[in-house]
Amino acid sequence: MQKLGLGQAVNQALREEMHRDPNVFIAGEGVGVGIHDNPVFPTFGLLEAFGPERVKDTPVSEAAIAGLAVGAAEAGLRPVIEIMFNPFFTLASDMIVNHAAKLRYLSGGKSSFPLVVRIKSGAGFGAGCQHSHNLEAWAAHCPGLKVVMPATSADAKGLLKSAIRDDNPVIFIEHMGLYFAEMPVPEDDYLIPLGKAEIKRPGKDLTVVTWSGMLGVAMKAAEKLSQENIETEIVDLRTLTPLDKDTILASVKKTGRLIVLHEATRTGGFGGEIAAVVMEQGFKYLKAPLRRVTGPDIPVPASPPLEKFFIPDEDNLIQAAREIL
Amino acid sequence: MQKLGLGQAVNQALREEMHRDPNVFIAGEGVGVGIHDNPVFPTFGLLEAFGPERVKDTPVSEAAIAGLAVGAAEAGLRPVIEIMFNPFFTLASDMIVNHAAKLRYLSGGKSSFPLVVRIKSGAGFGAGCQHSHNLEAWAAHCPGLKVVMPATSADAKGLLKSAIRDDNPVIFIEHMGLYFAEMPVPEDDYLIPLGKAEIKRPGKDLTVVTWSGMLGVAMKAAEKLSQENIETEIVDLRTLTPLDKDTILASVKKTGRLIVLHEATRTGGFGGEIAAVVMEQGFKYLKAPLRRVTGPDIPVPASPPLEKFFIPDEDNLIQAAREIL
Amino acid sequence: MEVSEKKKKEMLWTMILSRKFSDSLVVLCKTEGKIPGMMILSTGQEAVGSGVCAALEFDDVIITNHRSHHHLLAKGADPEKIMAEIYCKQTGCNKGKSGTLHLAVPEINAPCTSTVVGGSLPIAVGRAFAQQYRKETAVTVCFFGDGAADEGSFHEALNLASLWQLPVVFVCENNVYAGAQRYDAHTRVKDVAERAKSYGMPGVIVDGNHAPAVYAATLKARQRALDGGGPTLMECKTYRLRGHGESDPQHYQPKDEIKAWQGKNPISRLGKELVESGVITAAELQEMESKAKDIVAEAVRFAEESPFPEARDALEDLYA
Amino acid sequence: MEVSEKKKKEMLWTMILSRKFSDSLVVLCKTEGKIPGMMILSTGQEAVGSGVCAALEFDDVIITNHRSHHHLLAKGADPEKIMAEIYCKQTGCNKGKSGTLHLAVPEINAPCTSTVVGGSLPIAVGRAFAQQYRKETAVTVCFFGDGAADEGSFHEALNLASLWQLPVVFVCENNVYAGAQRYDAHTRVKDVAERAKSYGMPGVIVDGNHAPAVYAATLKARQRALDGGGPTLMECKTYRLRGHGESDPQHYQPKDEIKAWQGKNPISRLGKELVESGVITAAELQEMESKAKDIVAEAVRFAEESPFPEARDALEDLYA
Ligand SMILES: Cc1ncc(C[n+]2csc(CCOP(=O)(O)OP(=O)(O)O)c2C)c(N)n1
Ligand SMILES: Cc1ncc(C[n+]2csc(CCOP(=O)(O)OP(=O)(O)O)c2C)c(N)n1
Ligand SMILES: [Mg+2]
Ligand SMILES: [Mg+2]
Repeated sequence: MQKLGLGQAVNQALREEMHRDPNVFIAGEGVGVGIHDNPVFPTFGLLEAFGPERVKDTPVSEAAIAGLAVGAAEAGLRPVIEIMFNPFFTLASDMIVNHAAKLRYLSGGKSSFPLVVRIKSGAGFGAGCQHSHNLEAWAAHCPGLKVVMPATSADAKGLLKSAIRDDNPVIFIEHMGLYFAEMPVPEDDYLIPLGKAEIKRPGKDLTVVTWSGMLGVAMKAAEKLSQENIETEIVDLRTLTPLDKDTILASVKKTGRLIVLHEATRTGGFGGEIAAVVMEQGFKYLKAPLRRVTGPDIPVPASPPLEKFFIPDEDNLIQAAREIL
Repeated sequence: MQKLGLGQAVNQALREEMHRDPNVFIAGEGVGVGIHDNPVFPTFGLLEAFGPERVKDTPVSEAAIAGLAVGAAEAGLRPVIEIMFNPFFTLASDMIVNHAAKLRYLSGGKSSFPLVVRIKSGAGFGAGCQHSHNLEAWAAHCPGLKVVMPATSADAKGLLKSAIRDDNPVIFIEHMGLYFAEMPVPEDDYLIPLGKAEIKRPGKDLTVVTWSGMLGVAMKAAEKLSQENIETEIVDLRTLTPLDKDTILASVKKTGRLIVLHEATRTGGFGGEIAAVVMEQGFKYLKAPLRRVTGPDIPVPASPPLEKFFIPDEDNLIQAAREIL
Repeated sequence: MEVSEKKKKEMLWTMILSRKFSDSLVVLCKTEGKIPGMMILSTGQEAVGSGVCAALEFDDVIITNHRSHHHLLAKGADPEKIMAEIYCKQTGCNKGKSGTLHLAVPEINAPCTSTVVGGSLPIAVGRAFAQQYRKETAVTVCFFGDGAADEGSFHEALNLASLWQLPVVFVCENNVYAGAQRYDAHTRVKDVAERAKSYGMPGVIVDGNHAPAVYAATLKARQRALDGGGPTLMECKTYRLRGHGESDPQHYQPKDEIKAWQGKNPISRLGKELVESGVITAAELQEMESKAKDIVAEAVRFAEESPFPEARDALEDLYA
Repeated sequence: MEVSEKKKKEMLWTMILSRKFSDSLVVLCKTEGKIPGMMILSTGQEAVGSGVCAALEFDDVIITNHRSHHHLLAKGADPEKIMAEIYCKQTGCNKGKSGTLHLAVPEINAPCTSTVVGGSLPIAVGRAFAQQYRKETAVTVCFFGDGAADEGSFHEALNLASLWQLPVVFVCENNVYAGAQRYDAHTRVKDVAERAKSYGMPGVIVDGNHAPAVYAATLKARQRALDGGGPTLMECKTYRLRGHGESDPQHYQPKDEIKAWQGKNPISRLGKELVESGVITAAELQEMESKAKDIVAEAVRFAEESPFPEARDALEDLYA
């Protein structure tokens, strides 16, 4: 099977969908001619392949980019826009939250807004907190949106293709750390349904629910724990909303122990939602307290030792596991 | 004791603080001359009392209003700005989240940003989802901010005065439904520390954690449950961040049963955070599953029966209580 | 430009209908329990909706704002459906989800209303982009107020629309107030139209109380857009005769100012013109008035007799 | 305007220092493991930072953006402290919290940098408001790029600053590119300065590669602000000689364009002028260069020898 970084998998999904459906177009800052002339990035080569009518470089105007998507989607096009870094979601958030997410409801179901907002996200680049700020919990708190966060290149391809074909606004968050890791990706017209988590590793002693860049951390920790005969089941959410409660609950039923792992800061993070769902619907399965392993409640600092401290790692996860085993 | 609506209590706090400290000024859309010439609203009469130098009516420019506060606060002034309705927080969110909340950290602790963002919030006005959308969970997920949501007029006065004197950016969310309910308010220089919850009703059978407009619903339900000898303890958070975990945990330790009640939509709401904290630190106290009583995962609809369906009421709370008792 | 008699009559009619509609709401919204929410009316600004929409074809799209009734009625919205929506009834054009503030009428190509000030502009850019992308013979009109022209979204939208030469007409209804703030208390630019230069697009100032003038300017801007000449910023100078909303006592609006603008009433002005020039008779004018009254009364009856939606309908219509 | 010899020498000096600073970073940032994050340099644009800051007093405030090094050095930032911050060291001006992108140097009245494009503008409005509120004899300068002039925040900030006649000077560094996008690919307005009219404020176009011209224009704008005349929009025409950041291969920048602008190097231009007019000797110029080199080398040494912050220091400095 071909091996691709997550950005390349996104690129392939975009290419395939643009070939399939002339209503799909992409827009954003540098999605055509960008400052990186590098095939690891998601929109590489699309301008050459599809021309300037369908690959729209925009001014630095996040509200207009998002509004472009809202209006064009209402007309039946399928825009895929890019927000360069997650903190700039703020600037597009009125259009996305008050408009893309609400206008169908406000129309009484008459109009649809089939658009995708791709967001580059994640800490680990030394760029600091105005470039690194994981805000998936914001989008996941907005009815009307779907929120997708792939952790592998294959998932990225399959989920993005589904997102583009979905008739609702989908927030598709890419962890940039995954652009540089080559992973197998199916070559065909590969689709993964939105709203389905995947058990990325089966286990009986402990459930770790995670998503996006943290899957790798979970896998490494699980490997280590396995050497002590502790078998970790890893649930990769893939889609935050709609949330696949069944898969989470089935796993907790099996293991009785739950850790939620995410890179975003702890307080108010989406880990709380997982906790609440399990406490509501899986209380009787639980044998031990919950642990959340997350970024601390600080902005992402620039300095390498500080940033490393910010990002949850295997040791943090293993320590949390020991506390509840 | 004087009886005031929550807006009037806010008004009194603003007046007192503006008298006390010449660095305090207010700015926003219609905070001077507004479309309501009505003393129940928070900024009524302040222009007449303090003049146009300190009561600044602004254009409809939420980003500029928030930036005004950030820059002025850095200089040592104490701005209190108003966001007219909670959904428009989106338009100010870059300035608040990427700047007010982060710039002190980015300066290595050299600068401070003592500002208050007052936000009018809450459903119940038939205005629909572009005016009613409770987004406190967004602010509570942002390190660097404090989030205050008073449920009584007295708390509003005491907390706003503390917020204005706090050296950090504080998001102060007012439920407009409380503007019209007269409640006793201390006449003196009344201060309530940020970060302290209050037991608004003691009980031994069940803990309800709530805040803002939902306190009234909790109190009414508790009254009814009490007639069946079920004694509900009501924890009014008052401040979402920093969160008063001790008060929550002490209550759950006593009752063993927890309901979180908030008006915001369920998924990703701040109820998840309470669930996670209790599951992490109070697991052994719990005798029953959690219940969340919240707005459903939809935008706030305009039509009265639909909006009523959206807003949690006593019956929803009582039903949830019965499920876990 | 010579405006045809037919068009003039059409505009007079939609203005009259719109005014009757507003007038009835003035009373109804004060009747306890009838209509929930804020009531924002366009009394005095009817020439803008009527003049603009008279210049549009059915396929042309309008994106409107919180003060939308006159736009929608002029574009051809069914008075019963929108009245029922204003009443938040199940039979309303949006099944009660929207209420008066966010009326969405896709069936007449008025697919959304944004009550976020400035929200209509970026969406209009996207809608016009779709027209360009598909090479449609149609334009998008975006309505917004003078206050909205101070929002960042105005700036971003106009820049992008001009950059890509999108077929959009930005119609700023300068009614002298944004909420309680007079125009000159929210900006120092004398005319909003001046801002067009910042984006390399034409800016035109139009007498917003004269429907034929609005019509002519729109026709020109529309043709320019269809010819690939890109967007136009049209500033229609008009006046908000009532408060921002019906609960606004207008304490900040000088009484003589209101009075002066009442004298420039766009409806009596065009009505008089058409009667004096013999296009219609005084009797015909009266007939139009009474017909509009009947239509509005019928719409009110329809709305009042319609049921509210069921509570659990709230859960419908969110996801496709 | 006659610019004093002292000022000219001062500007030449801060430009030379700034260029040496950038030049060393060009190399250092490519040395594995030395400097984390993106490296964004102002090579070629030094006349803007130097010319503007030469016109300012210590109490005047600057708010800058992602391309900040030349602004900060010209305003008087300690090269060691900012170099150490660029290295993300504990001794950096922000203890490693900021890194190269958000340098905050309140001790020289450069209290914050926003790397959110357009973010500097509303904050500058607030800072200038404080100066007006306190009746200070000081102004705020806001630096931003041509790309930032398309953000909504630009529009809102300029409108508010003009409305309240705040003492702020908006300095747009038009370096022909916003990321990989040429100026004429992101807007249709010929000059950013033209946009000033939208807010009723003066807009001036300045040769951004000639420090004395920038200085003179700033002095005038500053005086106007101090006199209560409100803000000015100054567009400095310059050019980004290097890529957006150091990892940008500049594949989209025509080679001959770069070459042509290299010929307009603001440093050699002013250096030559001063030598030719006898203000300094060629030897003095050389001395300035080598002194700057030494200062930068010393700053690099300081940064390299400084320790990183401790991991748990990450938890400090968030709340007051
Ligand atoms: C983003 C945003 N801010 C504030 C408001 C509250 N608001 C509603 S209408 C209005 C005034 C708008 O003035 P203008 O654009 O001139 O339109 P007009 O009401 O005069 O038709 C304001 C401030 C809003 N709806 N949206
Ligand atoms: C809001 C926002 N959008 C996008 C970016 C990514 N970005 C960083 S610099 C830049 C280009 C800015 O161009 P300009 O304002 O001309 O400044 P220059 O880099 O040329 O100095 C972009 C798009 C950002 N930092 N902030
Ligand atoms: Mg107006
Ligand atoms: Mg530039």
